[in-house]
This record gives sequence, structure tokens and C-alpha cells, in this order.
Amino acid sequence: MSVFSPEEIAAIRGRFPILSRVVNDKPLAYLDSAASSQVPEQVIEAMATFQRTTRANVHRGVHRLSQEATEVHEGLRDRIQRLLGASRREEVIFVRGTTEAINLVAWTFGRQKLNALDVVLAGELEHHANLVPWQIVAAERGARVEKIPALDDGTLDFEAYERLLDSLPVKIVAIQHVSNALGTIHPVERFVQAAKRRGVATLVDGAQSVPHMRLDVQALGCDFLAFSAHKMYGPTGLGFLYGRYELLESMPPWQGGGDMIDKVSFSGTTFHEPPWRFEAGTPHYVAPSGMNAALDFVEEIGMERIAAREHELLEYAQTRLREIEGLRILGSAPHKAGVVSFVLEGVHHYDAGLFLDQMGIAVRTGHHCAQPAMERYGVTGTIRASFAVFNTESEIDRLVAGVIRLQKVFQ
Amino acid sequence: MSVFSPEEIAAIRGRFPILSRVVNDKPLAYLDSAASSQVPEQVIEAMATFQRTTRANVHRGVHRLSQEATEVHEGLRDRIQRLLGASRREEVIFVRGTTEAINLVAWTFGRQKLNALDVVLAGELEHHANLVPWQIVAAERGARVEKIPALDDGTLDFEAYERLLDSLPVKIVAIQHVSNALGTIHPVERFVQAAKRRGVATLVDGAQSVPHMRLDVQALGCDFLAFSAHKMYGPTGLGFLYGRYELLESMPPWQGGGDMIDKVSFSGTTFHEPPWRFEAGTPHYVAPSGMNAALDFVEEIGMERIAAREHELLEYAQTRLREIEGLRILGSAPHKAGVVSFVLEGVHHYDAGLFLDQMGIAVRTGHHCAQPAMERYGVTGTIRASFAVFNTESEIDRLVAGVIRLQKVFQ
Amino acid sequence: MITPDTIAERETEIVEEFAMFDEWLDKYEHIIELGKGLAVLAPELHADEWKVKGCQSQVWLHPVREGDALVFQADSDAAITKGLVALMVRVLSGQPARAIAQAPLAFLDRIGLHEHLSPTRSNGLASMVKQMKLYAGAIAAQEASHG
Amino acid sequence: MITPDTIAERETEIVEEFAMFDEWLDKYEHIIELGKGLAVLAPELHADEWKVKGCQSQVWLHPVREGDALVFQADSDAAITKGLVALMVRVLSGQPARAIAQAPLAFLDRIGLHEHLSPTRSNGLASMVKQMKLYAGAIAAQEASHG
Ligand SMILES: Cc1ncc(COP(=O)(O)O)c(C=O)c1O
Ligand SMILES: Cc1ncc(COP(=O)(O)O)c(C=O)c1O
Repeated sequence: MSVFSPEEIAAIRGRFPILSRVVNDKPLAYLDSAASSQVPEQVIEAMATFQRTTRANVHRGVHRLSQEATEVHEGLRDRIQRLLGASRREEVIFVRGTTEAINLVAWTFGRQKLNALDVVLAGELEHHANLVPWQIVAAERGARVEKIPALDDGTLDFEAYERLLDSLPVKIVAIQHVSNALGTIHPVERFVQAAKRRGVATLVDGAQSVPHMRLDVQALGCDFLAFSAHKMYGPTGLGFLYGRYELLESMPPWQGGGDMIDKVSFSGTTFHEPPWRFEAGTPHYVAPSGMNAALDFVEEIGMERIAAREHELLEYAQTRLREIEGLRILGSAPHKAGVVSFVLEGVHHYDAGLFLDQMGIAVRTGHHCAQPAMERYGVTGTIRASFAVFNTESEIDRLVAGVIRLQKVFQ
Repeated sequence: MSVFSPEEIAAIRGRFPILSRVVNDKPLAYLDSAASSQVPEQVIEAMATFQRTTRANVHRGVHRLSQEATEVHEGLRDRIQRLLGASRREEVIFVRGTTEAINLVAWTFGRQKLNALDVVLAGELEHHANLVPWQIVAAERGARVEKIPALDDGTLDFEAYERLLDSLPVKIVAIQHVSNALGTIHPVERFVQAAKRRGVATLVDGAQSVPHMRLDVQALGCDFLAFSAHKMYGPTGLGFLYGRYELLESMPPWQGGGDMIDKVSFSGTTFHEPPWRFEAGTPHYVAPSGMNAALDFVEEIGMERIAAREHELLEYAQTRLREIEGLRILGSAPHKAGVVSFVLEGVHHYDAGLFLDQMGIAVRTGHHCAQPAMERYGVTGTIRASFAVFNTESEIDRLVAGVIRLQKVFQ
Repeated sequence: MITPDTIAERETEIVEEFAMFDEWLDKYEHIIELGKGLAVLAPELHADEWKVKGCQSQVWLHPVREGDALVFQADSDAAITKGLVALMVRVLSGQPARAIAQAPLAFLDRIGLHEHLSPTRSNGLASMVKQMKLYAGAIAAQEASHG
Repeated sequence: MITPDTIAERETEIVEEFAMFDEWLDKYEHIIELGKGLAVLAPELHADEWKVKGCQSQVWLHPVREGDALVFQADSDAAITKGLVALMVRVLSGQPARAIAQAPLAFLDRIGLHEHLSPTRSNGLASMVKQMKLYAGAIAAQEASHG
């Protein structure tokens, strides 16, 4: 029995205006939610309404609009605190997205913590966002980034990880919760706990997990966690960094500007407390109204049911795709999110992407900003379908038919 | 004769849905555009429509939505190039806002350029966004930030500036074009040229100028220029950095992540060319649709007429406010943008702000993120009214009446 | 004026007092008056040490312990903030630390001024109340562990 | 097949050839066929030196100067890109440098494939054409200064 009845799915689909889009005379099959979500109408409307009634710069204004806008903004901080189970609201920092969140940690905590010859451990499947910032900062400090090797099934080698922790001067572990390239759900608690036991700090890249599962940063025990609103049915240009308050407090500022200061003068400037110390300049203050609506949507449907439905779609897709000869699915981890990545014998992923697009099917092709992962599995790129709560089995059937058809053309 | 007929003004006002808002039973008089613009309906609609029809992550996608979204995104880059008269599109970098733009330059170019004992010159009236990033980076490099002193009328002391240029090891001049605190339009070309003659790099903070006047970076001769979309009838969370290509090319990356790389591996990563090198992660890709609509709006009305109208409002406001006893206007520069900042004898700016808010009048009060400027003029804050093309003389009359009324209460 | 004894009684008194005002202007004028009546804070207590952070208006708070009670002296540079500070002092000063720590302070809501206590306000008031409660909480905890 | 002489003539020929296809699938199949017909690029020319940057598919381009003309050899790892590369080579290879530098290449638009040349595509094609024109432009400038 399916998680949702056909009527429920139709109702959910009806809430996403873009799903009535037609591409090349075919209805759009959007199988690219891991790159960026589509948004329900209520998210679009919330931001439009905010701009029609409440738009004003936040934090310093005494007038009504500014007060109202600030309340929405700071109210979202409370809500993200609850979503993540953070122990205080000041542990939530507003950023542009996962990438900026990780850069913030690398440029402040990372630079503070890393000395010559120190090591940052990052998974072999990391998105570039959780690798390159560490490389840049490590290079500057004379430190280095080493990989936690991946196994053939798309999981990380936990034994090798513990050996690395024990044999190298590791200061920080940067690890994804869910792989955007393969879909692997890593047992990230184990990795965090192993680091914690050794006094090593941890950052979890939650870009692909927070939108798809319940998560509690205190239970997880990580020091930092990052995710993006645009992958969670929410607005673009908004993301969140969770950081343990004790660490945030000891971190120097990064970007300077309005709002993050206490007193400014040419003879010396002092800084505000976290989270404001890390929020310089006018934020994307229209976004919180949209993020609230996105969280409402998720709560209305229910995170558990969303996850269950995505899993159902994954299982269906994997079963159907496995029937195709010359198709190889990358990643067979025991736990996977709604992401399936595959390669076709003799067909370049770019050609496949172009063909599927002609059939109205939107998949992502290429290296998925995870070149080391591609290298690990000996491919230059893959074809990736990723699912959201609004996808259907018949869209997957179209994908399967499309793949079979294009194989004929290219072989 | 006024720049616009009453009918034209009514028509313009009709395009801004927020102007029909009622605050405390009075129609909203929004006199806080220098903090953040209001947006015409077409901007709101453009972003909503984009999300209903085209939303998808940009740059790497092969599918239709991603292609269309990328075209809007990169098309805006071309348009900003034309707006600023930049010599190539690659000189335009997308950021969150002016603050991030300046931080980007400070953290890359600044750190590269500044050595021990070197000097950054910044105006005494700078917004914290154009001061604090330099202080942070200078401190790290053993360099320092010195001020270009302001004169009593709210202009900068050009002679003192030249003396500083000649007597100190100045590497970078960071200067605002228009003061958000006082409204002064600085003769920024002169300051830029004086630095240029001495081989000193220049960054112009255009946050308050680009939205209000025509400007050509090549004529100006500056190396960098920053501004924010949200102050230009546009979306929040979007801003632009112009940088001379030659300099951009020689600058190291700052934030790492997707899109800014060439090849990534654990053994070494190489970076993309500018502007992409400086654009890590998923951008706020919904914003360009809104920014296009905002630029359409400005073009429809005409930048010259907007500037002329704002000047008209400034003149009217200054004349009316000068009639009030116990009111002192700060800043009497020969050229001023649509910003008037004042203090009231015996009345705290915060009290004034609260009172005016009760009367439906939205002004900004406080230090306007320019504490050194406040210190220079011996105040802890001011009351600031700032104008946009939709404001009216009668709103200014309400401000004047409000001020007179509140003076009675407090004196 | 004989001050009523408990926090709740004092709050009720204030709510009744404000019931007279229909107009925001009258209400604000009254608040300003209350501020003027606030006991003068000695110049040396205007030091940074006693300053409560607020971006727009400044607040100074000086708590003195008297047995298990806390007496507050306070000031602000803005008139309306000062009036609100006066209200807070009137309600909380001289009360037992435990009562202060636990006071819900709903009266601001009932007189339609709740917004001024919002942490999103930059007037320093919310921070002041937070500090009053922090002091009180610390003392109450001390009392408890001794008793 | 006798190759027509000018770039414009070659373009016209291609436009007529593609006029037969109503269906995108037929068109794409034809492009793939054209790619298969592309002269094999020697393994040593697949070096990084000859690689044109493209995020999704790779393109290699090897220009050889023959008098005032330029002869191109090229390849791609993706079949559709390779077909488009073949079209570009067919139109431009062997033409005078000046003509290459100035060619508007409108035929892609006329056969409904303009989007593939968009710089927002990550297939390397736009970069390849840019490089072809850069080479040609440099040679044409040289010619001009000599003659
Ligand atoms: C002169 C000036 N510079 C910089 C800024 C900072 O802009 P943003 O907050 O959009 O980053 C502002 C806006 O307040 C400004 O007025
Ligand atoms: C696992 C993972 N980490 C980080 C990112 C980067 O997120 P953003 O581009 O929103 O900054 C992504 C998104 O592509 C991702 O999938």
C-alpha cells in the first residue's frame, strides 16, 4: 500500500504550479529536486504578500514595517532552532546556503583551529562545498585535507576513518549526511561520535538530509550543521548554519558590516554576540516569510510521510531501472535517500540528459559537484534522478521508457 | 514646475502595493527608502512567475528549466554590465549585497595587497560595511585603516585626503559615493583619480548612488564598485560587485564550493575564471527575474527623472524642516541625494521614531550604521527621512507636522 | 502613594491606571511623565559597567541586594524608554528575588505596550528585564542552596 | 560530396539538409551520424593542450594553418556534441581566416539548434567556436599587418 492515495498525490501536485509546465509538448517530469526543490504556491504567495504588505529592512528600524519584518525574521530563527533541536536560538545563523555556511565555519573556526600539519578529514563523496573551503583554508594554514575513503557500495569506510582519526593530527571532520551524488544516507552519528570521543570537532553537511528527515543536532552531537532553504521547498538565497554556542562565542567575525558590530570607530571596533556577529549586512529578509510557508507545507504533509513516499519512489525507480540492460546504478548502500544515480554503457551522460530533456524529463547529468566521488567510481559523470513528495511512478516509467529509447539511438 | 504631474505620481504610487498599507489607522508614509526600497508589483510578479514556470538550479543543468533559468541569470549579468558601462560581462559578480561585495574584495584583493604597516583610507562617513571589513583584514595583515576626515558640511576634506595619499603607504582607498547618513553626494571621480594617479586601488561603495543616478565605471576609473538590489526597487539577497577584470583575474578565490572550480580532487583543486571563481554555491537564482523587472521599472520612468524628482522632494523637505525651531539638519553639502538627516533639540531620536511611527510615518532613527559619522557631528543618532520616486510633498508635510507635534510633547 | 505589596498587585494598579487612556498620545505622555518621576541615577552609575546594550536608546541598570530582595535603580537616555524603565522599576524593585525571577510581567501586554519588550526592539528594554531576572535568579538560587 | 566553397554556401547546404527532419529525434539521429563521420582525431591530440573547457562534455580542437586558411580537426566525448562539432568543422575548416573570424554562423539558429551554442550550455561548443574565431582573428590580423 502506498503512502498516499492517488487523490492525495494529485492534491499535492496541484499545489506546485510549475508541475503544469509543458516542455517540448510533454508535461514536465521534474526529477531534479536534489539540485533544487520546486515550491508550492503558498511559498510563492507568502513572499509576494510579504512584499506587498511588510517589506522593510530588519533589525534597526523603529517603524512598524521594520518591526513586523524583524519579527518574521527572528521568528524563523526560533522555528529553525526547534526544527533542529538546538539548545538556543542564538545557535542558528542565517546565511545564503550550505556553501556559505561551510565557508563561514572554515574561515573562522577552521582558521582558528588549524595549525601547520593539522588535518581536516572529509568524506570521499563530499560535495565540493564541503571540500574546497577546507582545502583553501587548510592550504593557508599549512594544514591538509585527507579523505575518508568510500567503499564500493557508496558508504564510507568506518574502520579506515577510525584509523585516520587515531593516526593523524585531525582537528576537524567535515562529513555529509546524505550524498547528493549517490543518495547514500551515512550513519553520521557514528562518525560524529567517533570524532567526539577523540575531541575532534565535526561539521555535518545536511543539505540533502534536513529536507528529507527528522534530525536532532543534540542527539547527533555535531558541532556544526549546514543546510539550504532552496532544497526544502523554500526560497533561494537562504540557508542556515547551526553552531554550538560555546564555539560560536569563541569564533572571530568573518564578514564585517552593519548589524554584526557593537561599537565602530577608526580607533577600534568591537563585535556583537553570536549569531549577529556572523550576519553582516542586510539579510535576504523577504525569504523568511517563504521559509515559514515551506515549513508549514512540510508539517502539513508530515516529514515522516514525505520520507516514506520518497523511499517508495526510490525503490520503484531502482527496481525498474535495474531491468534495463547496460544500465548500472551507482551506490547500493543499505540506506538511501530519494536519489538514484546511474550510467549507461556506451552513452555519454550529457547525450542522455539532452535526450531526456526533449522528452520533458528533467534529470541532472554530470559530476554533481562531487568530482572525487566520480573518480572513485571511475566515471566522468552520471545521470541522476532525484525525487520529491510530488513525483509519481508514472514519471519514473517515462524515465525508464526514455532511457530505453535513447539507448537504441546511441548504440 | 514639478517633474511629474499629480496624475503621474498617482500612477507611480499605484504600482507599489505596499503604499496602500495603513499603520495605526493612518496611511503609511514610507520615508525609509535608503534603508530598503519598496518594490513595484511587477517585481513581485516577475519573481512569482519565475517560480511558477522556470525555477531550477542554474549553470550545470541540461534540462529546459535549468537552461532558461541560467539564461535569465546570465542575461542579468549582461544588463548590469551595460548599466555600469563595464568593459566585459565577466567584470560583474553576483553577491548578496553591498556588504558581501566589499568583504569579498577585502578578503581577496585586500589580503593580497596589504602588508605590514600599509594603509587603507576610508572616509569618515563610511557605512560600517565599507569600514569594518577593511579593519578586520588590515588587523590580520598588520596594516591599518585611516580616515579621510569629513568637513562640517558633510563633505570630505580633499586636501587632507591628498596629503594622506602622499604621506602614508596607502594601498587601497575605500570610499562611498553617497552618504546614507547625511545624503552627501561626494565628487567621487576626483577622489578616485587622485588615488589612480598615485597607483592606489579604489573601491567605491555605490549602495546609495547606483539606484539614484547614472554612473559609468570606466569614466569613474574605479577598480571596484558595489551595490545592492534591495535599494533599487529590486529583490533582497542580491547585489553586485564590479571589478576590473585584470584585478579579478589575479585575485585568489574566497568562498569555495560548487561552480567556482575547474577540477577538484583530494590531491589538488584548480579554480574557474572570474566571475565564477567568486560565485560559490547555488546563487539566489530567483532574484534576477525580479531585478530585471526593477531595471525595467527604472528605465520606464527614466533614471534622470527619478533623480530629479528625488531632488525636488529633498529641496522641499529641507525648506520645510528648516522652518522648525530646535531642528538641526546635518549635512549641507552642495550636492545631496534624497536623504535628509536631522536632530531635535531635547528629543531623543528613538522617541521621535516611536512617535512618528504612531502617526504612520516610517523614518529611520539611530546611527545608520555610520557611528564614526555620528561621532564626527557630536550626536548619538539622527532622524532620517529618505525619498523614492513615489513619495509626495504631502507626506513631507505630515512629517513636518509630526515633528512639531512631538516636540510639544517632549519639551 | 502607598505601593502595593506583590508584583501582581503593582501590575494591576498599573493596568487600572492605563485604562484611562484611549489615545496612544495620552498613553505615551503618561509614560514620559512616569520617566520624569524616576529617581535620579547618580552620575557614577552611568558608567559602562551598568549599561545595558541597546542599539537605539541606552539603558543603565543598578541592582542592589537588600536581604532576599532586590532594589533597582535605572535610567535611559530616551524619554519613552525611561518611562518604561520606570514602570519596570515600580513593579519589580524591592520585591523578593524569587518573585522577580518568576514574574511573567503580563501587564505590558495588557496595557498594549508589549511590543516594546520584544527582543527585536533595539531600545534595551528587553535586555534590561533579562538582566533584572538574571540577577534575581542568581540570588534566588543562592538563597535556596543556603536555606 | 563536393564541398561548396564559401561558409555561407556550406551553411545553406546544411540548412537544406536539416529541412528534411520534422522530428527532433530524426534531427538528433542525423547529428549523431555526422559525428560518427568526423575524421578521427589522433590520440596525441586528445591532450589537455587541445582541450576546450566544458563542464559536461569535453571538446578537443586542433587548428592547423595552411596559408591564409585554417584547417580544423576536432572531437568530443559526447555524441551529440561531436555531431555539432562536425557541423562546425564542416562549415569552417579550410576557409580563409578572415572569413572564419567574421562568420555569423546563423545556420544553427535556422536548423533550430541555436540553444546548443549558448554560453550557458556546459557542452564546450560555445567555447570551441570562440577559440576557432580567436585563432582565425589572430591570423587575419597578422595577414592584414603584413599585406
Ligand atoms: C552607503 C551604504 N553602504 C553599504 C550599505 C550596506 O548595504 P547592504 O546592507 O545591502 O549590504 C548600505 C546600506 O545600508 C549603505 O547605505
Ligand atoms: C550534499 C550537498 N552539500 C552542499 C550543497 C551546496 O548547497 P548550496 O549550493 O545550496 O550552497 C549541495 C547542493 O548542491 C549538496 O547537495
